[in-house]
Amino acid sequence: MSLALEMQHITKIYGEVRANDDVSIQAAAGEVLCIIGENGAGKSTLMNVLYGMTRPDGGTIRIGGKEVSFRSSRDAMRHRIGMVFQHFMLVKELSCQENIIIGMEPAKHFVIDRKAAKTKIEALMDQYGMRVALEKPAGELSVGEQQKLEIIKVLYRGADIIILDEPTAVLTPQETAELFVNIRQLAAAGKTVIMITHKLDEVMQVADRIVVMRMGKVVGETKPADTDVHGLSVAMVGAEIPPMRERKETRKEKALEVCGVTCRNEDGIAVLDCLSMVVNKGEILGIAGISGNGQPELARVVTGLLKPQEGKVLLMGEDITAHDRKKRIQDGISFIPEDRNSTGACLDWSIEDNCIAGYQDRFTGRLDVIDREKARTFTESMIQAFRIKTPDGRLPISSLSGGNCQKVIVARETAFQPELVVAAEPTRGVDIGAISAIHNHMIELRNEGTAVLLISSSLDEIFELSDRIAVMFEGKLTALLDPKQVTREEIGLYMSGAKREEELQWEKS
Amino acid sequence: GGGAEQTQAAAENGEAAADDKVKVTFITTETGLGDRSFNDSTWEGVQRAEQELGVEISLIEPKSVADTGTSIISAVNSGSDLILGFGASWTDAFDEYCERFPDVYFGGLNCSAQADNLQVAKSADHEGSFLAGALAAMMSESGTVGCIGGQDADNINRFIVGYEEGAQYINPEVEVLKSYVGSYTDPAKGKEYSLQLMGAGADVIFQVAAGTGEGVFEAAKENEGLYAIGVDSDQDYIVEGKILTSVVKNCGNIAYDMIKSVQDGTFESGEKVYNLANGGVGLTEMQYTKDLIGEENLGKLDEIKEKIISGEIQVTDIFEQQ
Amino acid sequence: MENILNTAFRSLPPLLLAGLGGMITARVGLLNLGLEGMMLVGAFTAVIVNYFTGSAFAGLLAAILVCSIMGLVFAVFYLKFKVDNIIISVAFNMFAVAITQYLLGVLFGTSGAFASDRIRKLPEVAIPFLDQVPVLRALNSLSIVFWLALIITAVMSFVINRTTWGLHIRATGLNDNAVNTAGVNATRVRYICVILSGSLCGMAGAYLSTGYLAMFTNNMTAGRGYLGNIASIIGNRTAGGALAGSLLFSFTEGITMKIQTFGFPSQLIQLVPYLAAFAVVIASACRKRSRRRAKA
Amino acid sequence: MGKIVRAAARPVVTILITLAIGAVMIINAGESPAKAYGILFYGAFGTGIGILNTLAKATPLIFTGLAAALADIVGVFNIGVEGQLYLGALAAAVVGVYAGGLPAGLLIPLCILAAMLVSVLWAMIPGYLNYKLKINIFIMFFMMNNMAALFTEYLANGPFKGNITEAATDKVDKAARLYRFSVYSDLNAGFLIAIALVAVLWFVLKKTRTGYEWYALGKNRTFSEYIGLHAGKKALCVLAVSAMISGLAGAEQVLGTMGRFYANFSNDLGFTGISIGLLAANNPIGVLIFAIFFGALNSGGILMAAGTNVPGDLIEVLQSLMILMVSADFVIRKWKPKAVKKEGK
Ligand SMILES: Nc1ncnc2c1ncn2[C@@H]1O[C@H](COP(=O)(O)OP(=O)(O)OP(=O)(O)O)[C@@H](O)[C@H]1O
Ligand SMILES: Nc1ncnc2c1ncn2[C@@H]1O[C@H](COP(=O)(O)OP(=O)(O)OP(=O)(O)O)[C@@H](O)[C@H]1O
Ligand SMILES: [Mg+2]
Ligand SMILES: [Mg+2]
Repeated sequence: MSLALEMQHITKIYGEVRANDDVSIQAAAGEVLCIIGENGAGKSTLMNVLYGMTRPDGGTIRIGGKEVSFRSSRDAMRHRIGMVFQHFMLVKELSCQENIIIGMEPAKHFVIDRKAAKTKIEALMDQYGMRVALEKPAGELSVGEQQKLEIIKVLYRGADIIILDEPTAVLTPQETAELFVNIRQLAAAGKTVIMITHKLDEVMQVADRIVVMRMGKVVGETKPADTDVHGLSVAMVGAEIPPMRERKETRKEKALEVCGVTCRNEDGIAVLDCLSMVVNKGEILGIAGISGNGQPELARVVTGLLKPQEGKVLLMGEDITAHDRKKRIQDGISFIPEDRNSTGACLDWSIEDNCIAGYQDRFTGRLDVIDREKARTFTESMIQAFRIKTPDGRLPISSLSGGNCQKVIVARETAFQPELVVAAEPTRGVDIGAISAIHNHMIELRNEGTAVLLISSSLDEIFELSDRIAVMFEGKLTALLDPKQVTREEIGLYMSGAKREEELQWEKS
Repeated sequence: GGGAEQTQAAAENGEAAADDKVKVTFITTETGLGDRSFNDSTWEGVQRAEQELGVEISLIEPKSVADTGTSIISAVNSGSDLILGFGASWTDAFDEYCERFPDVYFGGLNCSAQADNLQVAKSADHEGSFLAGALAAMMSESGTVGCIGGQDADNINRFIVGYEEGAQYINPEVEVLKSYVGSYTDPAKGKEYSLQLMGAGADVIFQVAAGTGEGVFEAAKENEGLYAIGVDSDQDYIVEGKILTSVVKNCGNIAYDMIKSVQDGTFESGEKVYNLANGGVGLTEMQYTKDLIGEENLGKLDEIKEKIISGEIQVTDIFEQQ
Repeated sequence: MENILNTAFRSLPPLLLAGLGGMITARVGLLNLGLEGMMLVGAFTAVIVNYFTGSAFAGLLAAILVCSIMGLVFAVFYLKFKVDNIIISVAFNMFAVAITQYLLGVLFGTSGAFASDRIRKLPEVAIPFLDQVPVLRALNSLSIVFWLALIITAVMSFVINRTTWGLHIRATGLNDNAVNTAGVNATRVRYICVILSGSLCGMAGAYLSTGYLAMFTNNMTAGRGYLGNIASIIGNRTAGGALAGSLLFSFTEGITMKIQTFGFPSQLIQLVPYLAAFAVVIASACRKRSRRRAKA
Repeated sequence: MGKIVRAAARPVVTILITLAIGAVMIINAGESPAKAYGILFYGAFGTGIGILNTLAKATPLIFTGLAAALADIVGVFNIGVEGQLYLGALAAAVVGVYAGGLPAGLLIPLCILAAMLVSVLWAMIPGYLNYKLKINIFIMFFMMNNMAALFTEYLANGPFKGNITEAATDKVDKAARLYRFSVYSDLNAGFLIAIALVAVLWFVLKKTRTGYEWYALGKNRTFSEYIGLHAGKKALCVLAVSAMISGLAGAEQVLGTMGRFYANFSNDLGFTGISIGLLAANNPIGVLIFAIFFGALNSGGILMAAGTNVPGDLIEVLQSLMILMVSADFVIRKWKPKAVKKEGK
C-alpha cells in the first residue's frame, strides 16, 4: 500500500499548552484511520493542522510522498484533503446544491452552470450511494443528512483524504450505521478516511488502524484485531478506568409525576402527545428513543423551559405546572442540557461565573451584591471534587476541554441537593475517563435518594445507568422496561415504533 | 459679581492682556459660513471692520443650537469686547448671557431680547420682500408666482407674507404658490420644488431657503422663462440675468455699524431699525436685469418704495403680530 | 401626476445607488452607515474634477474612484483593525462634511457652495418618441445616471443570484466560517463589497452634484445615504427590493410637494414612507405567523 | 513593565500620526500647529472653565453612551438612542412649559419623568413588535430615528410651537432649569446625574446579580433562559431602562443647556453615544472616559476656532481622524461582524 499521507514531528503550542507535541501519523490510500484520545489530547489540533486551518510550529506534512505546506484550507483542498467539522460548516439558508459547489462552482463566464453542477453531484451521489435533496435549504435537513451533505461536499471537491471530526457524536444509532457503510464505501473506492471519535466500540467496528493520543503525543498504534475496547480505554487514559459504583437499595417514593402533557410546536404538531410518567426518588429512569421523538421537549417541559398546552407536572406531589424555570430551580429541579456550548454554559464567562449560573440567588447577599468570596470557594471545591483540569477558576470556561466543561455543568447541577436531575446526553462528546466520572456521580446521586431522569441517545449509557427504561416514540412513552430483562433488539423494536405496550405500569415496582 | 469673575476668567485665559484693540467675535448659525447669504455677508462686514477699523476679529461656527452657550463663553474667554450672534435662536442666549457678562457688548438681529449691553438690529425684511413680490408680479407673464421657504417658520414666513402682499398689490388676481422644503442644505430638493412650482405655472420664484435656494437658482438657469429672486445678500451674480434681484438686508453693514460704535464708544443698547427708509433693507442694483425689467417697472418699484416709506402702504410684519 | 413621476424619477438615482450600496454590504453582514459621507465626498470630487477637466464623465469616474478608495479605507478599518462599523461611519460622515468644506476653502477660497459655468452636466438621455406618450413622457430626458442605476440594479440582481461571486456574497453574510472552510476568502469578499458600496456612493454623489444640479453645496446629500440604507432594508436586502424601497421614498418626495399646497405639514407627509415601511414589515411578520398557524 | 510601555506605545503613536497630519493642514492654513494644539488642549483642560465646558459637552454623551452600552450588554443594539433622545427632550420641554408655576422640587422631577416616560413609550413600539412578532428591532430603531426627528419637528412647529421664530417650543419655566455650577459654562446638575448613573450602573453591572443576569442575557439567550430568566421580557425591560437614559439625555439638553426644545437640535448625540459605548466596550467607566474625550475635542475645538485662524472644518477633520485612529487601537474585544439579520428569523 502506498502512503497517501504522512505527518511527521508535528508540534503546535498554544501559550503554555503543547497541543501537539512531536506527533507523527501516516495513512494509506483505502485505509480508515481512527484517532482516539481524551478530551484535549490534541486530535482536533492535529486535524486542523492537516487541513491548513492552523499552522504548526514545527513538523512536516507529505501528501503522496511530496512535502507540502499549507497556508490556508484552500491549499489543503488543492492537495485533495477534505474535512467534515464537528460543528457543520453549512450555510443553512442556501440550498444543498449551493452548499456543495461553493468555492468550486462550474461556471461559464462566472455564471453558475446549475445543470452541470447537478449532473456532477448526481453522479457522485450515485457512485457513493449517498443522497440528499439538492433543492432543499441545508438547514431543513436532519443532522444525519447534513453530515452526508458535508461528505458529498468534500467528495465534490475531489478529496482523496477525508477527515471526520467526531462525526457520530450527534448521530442516532441508525444514522451512525449508515455513516459507517458510507465510510467503508469510500475506503473501498481508494479514499483515505481519518476519523476522530470517543466511542470505542465504533472504533472497533470501522477502523483499519487506530492511533491513540494523550497529552498532545501519540502514545500508541494498533489494529482492531489486536485489541479490545478495554485495551483501548487503558491506552487512552493511561490507567484503568475505575469500576462502576455499587447501586444501593432505595425507597420507592414518587418524586416527579407528569400527567397527560401535550405540547405543540410552532407548526401545531404535537411533539409531546398526552405523555405521562413517574420518576421515583432514588431511581434513574432512562428514556430511550430515536432523536426527534420529543426528548428535548420532555426535558424542557419538566425543567420549566417550555409551557405545555395541556397536562400537569407534579414534584413531590405538588403541582408545579405554573412554576417558571426560576421557580423550578428553587423547587430542586436541576438540568444538564444536551447542548453544553449553547445552553449549559456561557462560553465567554469564567468557570466561576458558570459554576453559579442558575443558582446565582444563593450567592447573592445584601443590596443584590454577588458574594464573590463565596462563589470562589464554591468553585474551588467543585474543581477539586470533580478533578476539573484547570489552573484557575477565574479562567474562561472556553479554555477547558469539552469533557471538563461538561464536568463543570454536572458539578453545578448536582451541588445543591436537587430533588430531581434531568440529564440530557450527559456524556456527549466526552472522553471515557470523564464519562466514567460522570456516570459514577449519577449513581451516587441516585443512592442518596435523588430522582434522575436520563435522556440519552446512547443505549450503552441507558443500560448502564437506568433502573427502569422508558421508550419514547412520537411524543409518547410506548414502553416501560426493566434493563435486566430486556435486550437491545427488543428496545430497538419499541424505538422504531414496531412494537408498543398497551398501558404502562408506573406503579408496578 | 459677574464682572470680577469675568475679568478673572479672561486673565486666566491670558488672552485679553493689556491689548486695547477692540476684539470682535462673530458666532454664525448652525449653517455656518458659506451660505452665500447672511452668515457670509455678516462675516464680510466683520472683515471689513478688521481692515478699516483695525479691530481684532474671530469666528466661531457652532454645529448645534446646544453649542450656543459654549460658543459665547469661549468668545468671552478669549477676550472679546463685542459678540455678534445673528441667528433667530439667539433670543435665549442674549436673555441669559448679556446679564452674566455685563462688560461685554452683544449685537443681535431680529430677536426680541433686551439688555443694557445688547443692541438688536431689526431689519424690515417684510418691506424688502414686498418690493420683491411687486417686481415678481410685474414680471410674471402667467399671473402665477412662487416662493420657496427652507422651513415653515416665522422668520421665513415674514419674508413670504411680505412677498405675497407685494405681488397682490400689483395684481390682485395673482396666484402665489408657497412651498417649504424642510431643509436649508438640500439644493437638489430646492431645484425639484422649483420645477414643480414651474409646472404649476409659476414663472418667478423667490427663495428664502439658504443653501437649498441654490437649487432654485439652478432651476432658473436651466429653464427659459423662469426667474428667481435671491435673499439676504446680493445673490444676483450667481446666475447673471436670471436672478431678477435679491432682497438684501445688508448684515455686513449692520455688523460694521455695531463694531464701529463699540470702537467709538457710542454703542447704544436697544433696538435699531434697518428698513427701506434708512436703506437698511432693499433690493439690489439689478445690474444684470435692469434692461430686462425696464424703466417703467423700475419706476413703479421706486414709487412703491416711497409709499412704504411714507406709510401709505402698510406691510404686514408677522413678528409684530405676535 | 406627470410632475410627480418626474420628480420621483429625478430623485431616484441617489437613493437607489445608495440603497444598492447598503444592500451589498448588508449582504455580507455590515450595516454601512458611512454611505452618507462617501456620497458627499463623491459629489465634491465630481464637481472639482469636472471643473478642472471640463468633462462630466471624468468627474463621474473620479468620484467613483475616490469613493472606492474611501470604501477601501472603511474596509481596512472594519476588517483589519476591527473597528465597529458605527464608529467608522460616525467618523466618516463627520470627516466628509468637514473635508469638503475645508478643501473648498483651500481650492477656491469659498465655503458653503461652489458653482461655476465650467461645470458640465452629465448628459440626459432623450427618447424622442416618448414625448408623445402621456404618462411615460416622464421618462424622457432623464439623466444617463438614472438609466445606469437601473441597469446596475438589474446587473447586481443577476450577479447576486446567478454567478459565482453572488454565491460567495450570499454565503459570506450568512455563515463566513462555512465560506472560509470551503476555500473562499470571506474577508476578501467583504473587502470587495465594501469597496463596491463606495463606488456606488461615488456615482450617487456625482449624480447629485453634476447630474441633478451643477454645483456643490455644504452637506448637500441631506440624509440620502441613510434613506438609501433604509430603502435597502425595507427591500429585504435584494437589488429589486432596494429599487422598490427607493421608489417609495422618491414618490413620497413628489407627493409631499403636491400635498403641501393643501396645507399639510411637510414633516407629517415625510413620515408616510416610514409608516408604509412599518406596515409592510408588520404585515409580513403577521402573515408569516398566520401561515405557520395555517400549516397546523 | 515593558508590556505596559508596548501597550501604551501604539495609541500614542497613532495619536501622534493624527496630530502630524493635522499639523500639515494647520500650517497650510497659516497657523502654527503648536499654538493651535496648545489652544485645543488648553481650551479643553487648561483652565477651570475649559474643564467645565469639556464636562458640559460630555454630559449628554455620557447619557447616550450609557444608554447604548446598557442595551448592547443585553444584546439589543439600541441604534434608536437618537430618536428616543428627541422624544424625551420634547417631553421635558412641554412639561417644563405647561406645568410652569410648580416649585422646582416638583417640576424638575416631573419634567425628567415625562422625558423618560415618553422616550420609553417610543422605544417600546419597536421593542414590543420585536417581542411579539420577532420583527428585527434594529431596522425599526433605524427608521424611527428619522421619524422622531420629523415628528418632533412637526410638534415643535405646530401644536407645541413657542413664541419664537424657529421651530421650537416655548422656554421652560425658570423653576424647571437645572442648577448651573458656574455662569461661565453650561455645566449643570445633569452632569451629577450622569456621574451618579455611571456609578450606579458600574455597581449594578460589576457587582450585583442583576448585572450578572444582564450579561447572561446579552451573551447567550438560551443560556439565560436556562438559568431562570424570562429573556424576552427582561431584555425589553433593560431596553426600557436604556431608553429612559436616552430620554434623560434629551431632558438634560433642554432643562440644563438650551432652555427649550429646538427641532433637530441634536448634532448626532445619539450616534456619537453609540460609538462611545462601543469604544468603551460597554463599561460605564469607559463610557465616562470616552465621553470626556469627545467632550474635550468639542469644547477645545470651539476655543481653537475662536483663538486661531484655523477653520472650524479642519478641527472636525482632525476630530474624525482621531476617532478612527483611537478606535482602531482601543477596540480589542472579540470581533464578529454584526450581521444585519433578516427580519423575523
Ligand atoms: N486555539 C487555541 N488556543 C489555545 N489553546 C487551544 C486552542 N485550540 C486548542 N487548544 C488547546 O490545545 C489542546 C488540544 O486541543 P484539541 O482541540 O486538539 O483537543 P481534542 O483532542 O480535539 O479534544 P476533544 O476530544 O475534546 O475534541 C487543549 O488543551 C486545548 O485547550
Ligand atoms: N481559542 C481557544 N482558546 C482556548 N481553548 C480553545 C480555543 N479553541 C478551542 N479550544 C479548546 O480546544 C478544545 C477542543 O475544541 P473542540 O472544538 O474540539 O471542542 P470539544 O472539546 O470537542 O467540545 P465539543 O465536543 O463539545 O464541541 C476545547 O476544549 C476548546 O475549549
Ligand atoms: Mg476536538
Ligand atoms: Mg470534542
